Amino acid sequence: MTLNSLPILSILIWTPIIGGIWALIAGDRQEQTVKYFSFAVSVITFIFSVILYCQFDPAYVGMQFVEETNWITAFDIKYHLGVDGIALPLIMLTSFTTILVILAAWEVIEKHISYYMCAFLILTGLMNGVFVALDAILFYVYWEAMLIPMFLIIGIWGGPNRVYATIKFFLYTFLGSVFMLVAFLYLYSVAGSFNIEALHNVPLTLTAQKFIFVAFFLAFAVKIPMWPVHTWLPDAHVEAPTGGSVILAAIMLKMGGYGFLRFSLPITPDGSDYFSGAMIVLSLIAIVYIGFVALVQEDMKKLIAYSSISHMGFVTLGFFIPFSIYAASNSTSGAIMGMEGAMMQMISHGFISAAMFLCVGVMYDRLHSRMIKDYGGVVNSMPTFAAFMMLFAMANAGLPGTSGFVGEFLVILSSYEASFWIAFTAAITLILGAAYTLWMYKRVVFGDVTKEAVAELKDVNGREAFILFLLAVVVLTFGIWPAPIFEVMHTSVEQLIEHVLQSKIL
Amino acid sequence: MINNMEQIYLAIVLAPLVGSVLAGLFGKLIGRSGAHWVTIIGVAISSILSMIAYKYHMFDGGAIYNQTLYTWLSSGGIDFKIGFLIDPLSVTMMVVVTFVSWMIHIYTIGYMHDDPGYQRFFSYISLFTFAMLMLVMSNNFLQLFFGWEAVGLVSYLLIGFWYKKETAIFANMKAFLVNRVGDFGFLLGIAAILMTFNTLDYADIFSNVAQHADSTITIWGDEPWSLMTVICICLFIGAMGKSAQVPLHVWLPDSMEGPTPISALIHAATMVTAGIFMVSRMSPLFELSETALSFILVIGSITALFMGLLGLVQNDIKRVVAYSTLSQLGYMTVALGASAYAAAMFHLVTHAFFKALLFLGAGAVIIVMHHEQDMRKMGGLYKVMPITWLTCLFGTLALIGFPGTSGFFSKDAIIEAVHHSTLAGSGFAYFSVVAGVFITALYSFRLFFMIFHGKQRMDMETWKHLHEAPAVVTVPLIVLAIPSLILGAFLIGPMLFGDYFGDAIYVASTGGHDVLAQMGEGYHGIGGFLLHSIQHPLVLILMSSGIFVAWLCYIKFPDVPEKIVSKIGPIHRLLVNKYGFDDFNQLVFAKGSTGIGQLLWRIGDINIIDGFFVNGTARSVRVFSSFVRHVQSGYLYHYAFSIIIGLLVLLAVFVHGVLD
Amino acid sequence: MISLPEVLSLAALLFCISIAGIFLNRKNVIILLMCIELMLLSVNMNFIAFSHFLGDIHGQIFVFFILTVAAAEAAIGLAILVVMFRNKGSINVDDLDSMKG
Amino acid sequence: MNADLIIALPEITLLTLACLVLLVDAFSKDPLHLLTYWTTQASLLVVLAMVLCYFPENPQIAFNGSFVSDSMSAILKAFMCGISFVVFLYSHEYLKEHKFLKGEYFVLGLFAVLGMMIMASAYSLLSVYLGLELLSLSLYAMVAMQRDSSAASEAAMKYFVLGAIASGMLLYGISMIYGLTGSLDLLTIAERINVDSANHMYLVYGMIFLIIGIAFKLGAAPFHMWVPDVYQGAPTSVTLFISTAPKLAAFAMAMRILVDGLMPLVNDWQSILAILAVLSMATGNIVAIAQTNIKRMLAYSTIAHVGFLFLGLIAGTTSGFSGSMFYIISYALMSMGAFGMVILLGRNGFEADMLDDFKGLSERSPWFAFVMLCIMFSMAGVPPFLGFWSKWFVLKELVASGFVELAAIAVLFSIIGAYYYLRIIKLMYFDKPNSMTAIKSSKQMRFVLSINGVLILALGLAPNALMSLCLVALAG
Amino acid sequence: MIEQIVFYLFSGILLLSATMVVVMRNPIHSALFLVLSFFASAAIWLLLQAEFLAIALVLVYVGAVMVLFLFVVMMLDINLVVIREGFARFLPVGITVAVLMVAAMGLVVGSDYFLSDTYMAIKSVGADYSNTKELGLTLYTEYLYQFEIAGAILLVAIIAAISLSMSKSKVNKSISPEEQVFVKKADRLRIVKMQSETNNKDEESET
Repeated sequence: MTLNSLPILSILIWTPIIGGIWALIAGDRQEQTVKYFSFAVSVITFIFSVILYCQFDPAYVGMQFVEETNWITAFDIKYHLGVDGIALPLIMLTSFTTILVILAAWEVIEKHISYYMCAFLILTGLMNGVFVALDAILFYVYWEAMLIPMFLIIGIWGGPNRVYATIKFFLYTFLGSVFMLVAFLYLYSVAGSFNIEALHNVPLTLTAQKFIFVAFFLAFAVKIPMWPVHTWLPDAHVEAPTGGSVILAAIMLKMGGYGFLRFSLPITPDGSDYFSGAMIVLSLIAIVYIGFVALVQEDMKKLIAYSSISHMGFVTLGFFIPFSIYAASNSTSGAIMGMEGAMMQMISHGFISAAMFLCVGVMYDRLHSRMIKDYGGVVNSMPTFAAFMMLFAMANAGLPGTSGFVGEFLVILSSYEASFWIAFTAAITLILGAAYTLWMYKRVVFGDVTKEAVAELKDVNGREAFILFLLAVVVLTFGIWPAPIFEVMHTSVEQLIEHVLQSKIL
Repeated sequence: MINNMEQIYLAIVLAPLVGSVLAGLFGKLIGRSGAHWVTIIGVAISSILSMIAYKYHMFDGGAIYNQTLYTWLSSGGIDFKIGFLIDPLSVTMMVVVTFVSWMIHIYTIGYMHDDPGYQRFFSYISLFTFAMLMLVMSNNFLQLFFGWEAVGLVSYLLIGFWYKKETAIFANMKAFLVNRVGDFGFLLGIAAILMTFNTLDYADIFSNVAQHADSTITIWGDEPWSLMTVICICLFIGAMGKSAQVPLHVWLPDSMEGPTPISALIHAATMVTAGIFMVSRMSPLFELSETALSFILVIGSITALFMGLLGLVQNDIKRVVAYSTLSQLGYMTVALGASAYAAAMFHLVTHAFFKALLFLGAGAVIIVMHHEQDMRKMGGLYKVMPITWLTCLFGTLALIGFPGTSGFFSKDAIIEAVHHSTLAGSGFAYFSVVAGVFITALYSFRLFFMIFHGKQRMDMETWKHLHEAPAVVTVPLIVLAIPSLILGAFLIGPMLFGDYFGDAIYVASTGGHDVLAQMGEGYHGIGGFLLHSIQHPLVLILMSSGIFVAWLCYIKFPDVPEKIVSKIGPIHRLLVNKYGFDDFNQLVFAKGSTGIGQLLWRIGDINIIDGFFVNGTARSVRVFSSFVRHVQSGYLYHYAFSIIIGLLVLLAVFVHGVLD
Repeated sequence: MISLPEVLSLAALLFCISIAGIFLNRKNVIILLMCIELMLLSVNMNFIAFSHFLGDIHGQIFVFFILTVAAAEAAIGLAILVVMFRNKGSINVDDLDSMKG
Repeated sequence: MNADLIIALPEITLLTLACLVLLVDAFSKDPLHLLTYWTTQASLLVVLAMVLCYFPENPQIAFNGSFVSDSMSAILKAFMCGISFVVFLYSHEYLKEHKFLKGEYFVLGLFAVLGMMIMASAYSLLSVYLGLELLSLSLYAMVAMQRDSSAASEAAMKYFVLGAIASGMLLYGISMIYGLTGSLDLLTIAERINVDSANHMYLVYGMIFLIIGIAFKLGAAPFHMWVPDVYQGAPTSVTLFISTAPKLAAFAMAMRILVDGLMPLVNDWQSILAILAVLSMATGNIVAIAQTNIKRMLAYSTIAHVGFLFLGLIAGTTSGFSGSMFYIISYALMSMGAFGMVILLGRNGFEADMLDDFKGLSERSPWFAFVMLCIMFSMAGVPPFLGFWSKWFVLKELVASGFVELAAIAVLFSIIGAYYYLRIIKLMYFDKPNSMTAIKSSKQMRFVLSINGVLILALGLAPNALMSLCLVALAG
Repeated sequence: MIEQIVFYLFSGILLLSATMVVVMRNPIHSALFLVLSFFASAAIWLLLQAEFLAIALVLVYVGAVMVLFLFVVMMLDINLVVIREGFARFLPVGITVAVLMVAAMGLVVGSDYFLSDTYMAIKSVGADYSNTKELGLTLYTEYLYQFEIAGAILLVAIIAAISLSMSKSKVNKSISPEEQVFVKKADRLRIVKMQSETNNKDEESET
């Protein structure tokens, strides 16, 4: 059996899920075994995603590694998987992040470690499923099922206000996605199929497109999240255990973005065009408004959560700016740049926010506080950690040479083609992003030690340093040489733009 | 040769980076001396190779090198590349940067001798050298921006080097943020360029620039704006941040919280001149917009005059030098505005040396004074520190533009160039730069006299222990003093009036832009230049009177300043308050944005979105629920009643058609 | 001659009385049971009327079954009543309120 | 005539066996009534086997058109038997624990099953009525069977009175339909209804009464008032019974009357059901939030589910009806599990029917907490559990019939609904237990309940078979 | 004509007695009025040629069911409580709804549609026609199935009634010696710890 004939996408989905179930069965009694086993599973998954990357043909138009099996014959719902240049980086991100999360939990989680591992592994499988599903219903199943482990993760291992946070998280995201389901069902009644690629090509009236767009919008805007449906995120992030925050920020938010690319834009191009102005405005509000809000946060995790929302503003901006660019310049070049920039922003934010949350996690594990005022002068007792955090803070502020810069840069550049003022407003993040990140850094890390607890902090141990080091390498590599990510995206994004800019009004 | 050169350029860039990484990551391993050795060797390699490159380009007639190293990424049909453009402009900068940096590395050994962050410091300054080289050697805007931000980062790190000091970590954040404001404009300028030219490569942009000379863009309403003006002003806003022009200058005085070598290297000699360099580099663009040039002229002259004034009231030795730097940067900017790019570059080069010298001199004083920076507690130091005294004197003379020194040539050239300029605002600019000469002389010698002459105002205990600074400190002083004195005489001819920069700097031949060419008509060698200044003695008179007034006030009648202060109370307060820029920023921007943040968060997020909509919905559902549940009263007749009501409603609607 | 609407109206009136009896009565449950009997009586009236005017015997058959079931229902209803009385010591309708909300 | 008997063989067998059980019980002195119990269970299995053996390829009509055996009825009957089997298994456990184990319970249960089967096969309004009464009378008695419980007798009385009103309404409707069509036979009625004729209004008038009868039985708002009180007051095993198999019968009744009999009036009953559906979903989901008693909460959840069930009927297409059938079967499975959990947690006469009794269940018994988790997520309609597919199915058909707005309203309410299901999960997983008492119950109960939970997950992962079955049931 | 007079007479009695059933305070009076309404109905049924059912109504209902009612009413020692407050408040609404319902139903069933030819198919029967016979014939042939179900219903009613109301006297006074042997102190004596009342009050005031 050669590698080519392996159902590699299924492996990516089911390896972690089955691994997770095994971890659950093994139970808390075999704690060490479970840890090593889970780590092994996550590494194997990552290896498979690397194989996927290697075998991926960037020039090929359309879906690759397609698997198609009947699932629910009664309604022609298929277990239909495939991957293109848009999904591939996200899959890589998912499986990479899982390794970090499992490592991060190593000594920190004391309660029911096997459940914890199980929840995360299953979550990984489901998230991979979201990115590779080519059947709308299959997608929806993965999309919703994912909420369950996350709900439990926040609820069981979260902070003091976890119940409020997790229920809010669940209901909020549930609220969005049910309307997406209705939209799918409507599309089925028009197209007679749940095949996503078929849905891309089904002609729809403008009115229908508008409604479908709104339904999709609810789902994806909540997930990504856009202003003003973002308030679940700070709560969820703050209360979640470190691993939960990492997965939430690094991957779950990306699903909203992925949804826009996979559903909103290609299925309702005219609807998207119609609403693109509003989307741009919302994105800009997210960038500026949330930037200001992040500035005054007193809780580190909340600050990072808000900064995530602000960064996601760039993603949605990049996704919906193409219409204006095309209208202004009549060329797709800027449009492609904007969209690819937004994609890059998603990937990079995955790494950076993961890193930031891990940094907070490192401190939290020691002092059990996330409040900025409880720290100050951490650099004195944790110099190595401070250095890592400096790098990630700078990446968060979008410093060139880190991956955080690439996406913002491209989106701002391309949005200029649409309008000076869009670029102007978006670029404010340069100042705000730096302001809230560095101000936090200043208050937490710099300064003299005034608190006894801070003085007694121990610097990062080998495991933590390894996690942060991995992330640092990735953040720098993609800052200095982001081309590999872009190479796999080009074909898919170009095709998408081409598709999106054509009207498909019935 | 070209291939070899490519390796040389790479080595120039990477040597400091390697040094920095080694010192930074393996600092503990290689120890303190290991750290300074690897970095000094790295930057020495870089410096020597730069000189080789300089020789190759300037003397051996080497062709301009413009090559791509690798493609950073390509998107939407546009390739973003990393590559080098080596021409007279960049190679000059490379030499200046690496040389000054090298000197400062050496000086640091002495200055930072007892600091626990020794390795870290070396790592940072090497990293700075790398970033600055990336900036100047770039052949495109992407890399320029990378270098631009990277030097900003290192500056941030170094200002906050003593991270326990609250003022230092405030200053570094302030520096970064103010710079970011500039970068904000810079990025918009880059975006405009990309939109206009579809590329970020200098060469491609410059070759197409003529096509867009008359393009317009509408930004506000229907008013068409000249595209080039928009681009140039945006780019210049970037330069204002980095080169500390009013009103984005506020970070530079505060940056003196960093160790003195840093003040010398970054905040005087190299980084702050990046803006000057960038505008010179972009001369083909700026030449197309007189509006932008006038803007630059005005901003520069404001900086030159008013920041100099602030130097008069400062008592912190480094702050005086910092304001002097601001003022000198203003001079350079004025030159840029007058299209005398070469003059700006020339002043940049000479300033790099004499200002580094002054800072290091000040640093030497600070070391021996045990990190005392208040001039009011010094005086009479010339007795114990002759070398420092002498080199500082040279530096001061160069700074005030004493005839014959480097500073004389470069500053006089700027004054002359502005005099020739016909752009809007040039009259004001001329007044500013000429008045600036008096002020420069006054504050420079105030500094000099207060430190080295007059009464010894420190306590005797300190006095007893005073001694000359160690060799690692004095050697760089001496090495820097030489070019401070003589470099100008050598460079003025080729740089201003010769073909030194070749095609690297473009000045429009029409519209009276080419002020240097006009000056060149009357230029007859150094002697002629000197003679010219004596024939038109206004500048010299102002300078001498500046020195004289300083002598009167600080040597002869030391109680005069206080009397003056009491006479001009409000003006003095204004100067002490630095025209209120800091207070204004603190009040409006810092307080304002946290205020907005609090407002948006507490009112917008917590109260309206979360409180009213999200939790409000949840709450109203719950309240509604606990209300509705009382309908289920438990009484049979109510239940029966509800059945009947249901029946009645259905009958009414569907049989009797009440609703139709 | 009696006309069909007359009988149907009579049945409807009877139906309304019985229903009104159920939700107006707050005295004791046993009257509720009687109202139910009345309700069934009105339905029977309907059936018999239709059966008569349609000339169709099936309506009467239905009534036959309703009578049967009503008897059974009455038996069970009274049995429950007895159980309830034993538990609560009352058959007051207002006392049937331990579960609500 | 013989052919007729064979067609109705399962019912006849059940009647015979029920009488046999009655006799067995009358002569058995066993305080645990084991013989009664086992003969009951055996009877159900025998009938189940018969239903499956005589699975009708085509609809077969018997007894002068008053009885039909088609695939829908056969499938429903099979589920009724199967579900009742489990219900009795739990009941036996429960009655033993709560010390009112009686043989009559099982006899009445069997008669109730017979009533349900009659309803499923009823092809004339008279059969519908008689089946309904047989079922209802048995249930009234079963609710009151815990004779020393004040709540149970109160519940029984409320159930009885309101049930009688509802059957009065139903009868009144039947009499009107009979008067207007001259027939009690559903097929004949369908033939004789002419929408355009003058009697349309009168038909709708009669139909409204019929629908109230159906809505009452299913527990749709505003005819739902009995549901919470009865669910709470009745012994849990009876609640379990009421909330499962009889719902299938009520669904069958709705299908028979509305689809087989009144299909020509589809446009009218669609709108009526739409109102009831929205009201039910609103009432059920909203009021459930305020509950502290899990039985009562599940009662409101039932009301909400009925709203959803109606959506499939509103679609007005064969596949829409299949959707409703799928919905009601899944609902029965979930409800069975949920009440099974309540029974499992109760012990020694103590009813674990408060929400707080679920606190920290994951610490006490991780496995059953997981089972409950599956059930709750399933009820909330979260994939990959069965409950998602049932919602999905009806919504799909609803949207396909063009009722997109209704679908949107429905999903909106399902979000509100998700809240109180999540609350149970919250109690089980995020809260500390009140006591660490181990859960004690028989092996078979644990086994069956586990199977129940796993089934909800398994059918969620592979719902195809059940879906096809429901599609076939109504297509044939 | 005479038929109509008879019909209206008995209708009047029926409605009146039905109303009395509802409004009487004493359930025994109610029950007796119910009997009266059954009689009146039976009379009307006779007019509608449903002779057997009319007889059955009197026999089964008046003879059996109503007796059962009376029996239960008298067996349960019900004290006749006064109508509680709230009834008066509720009454106007209740009556309005009742009137509305009468209108809603009356408008439909009183319509002329029910005078159409379809409803003129009254069988003219000879003197030898026996309603009972025809009913019986139909019942035992066509309605065999339903008849059997009705049997089952009655069986259920019997079982239910017996099992609900038959009380096996639980109060068994005999003792179980083995239980007595194994009795422990804890089974008999329960020590309850109670806080003194003053403390409680203090706590309350604190909180």
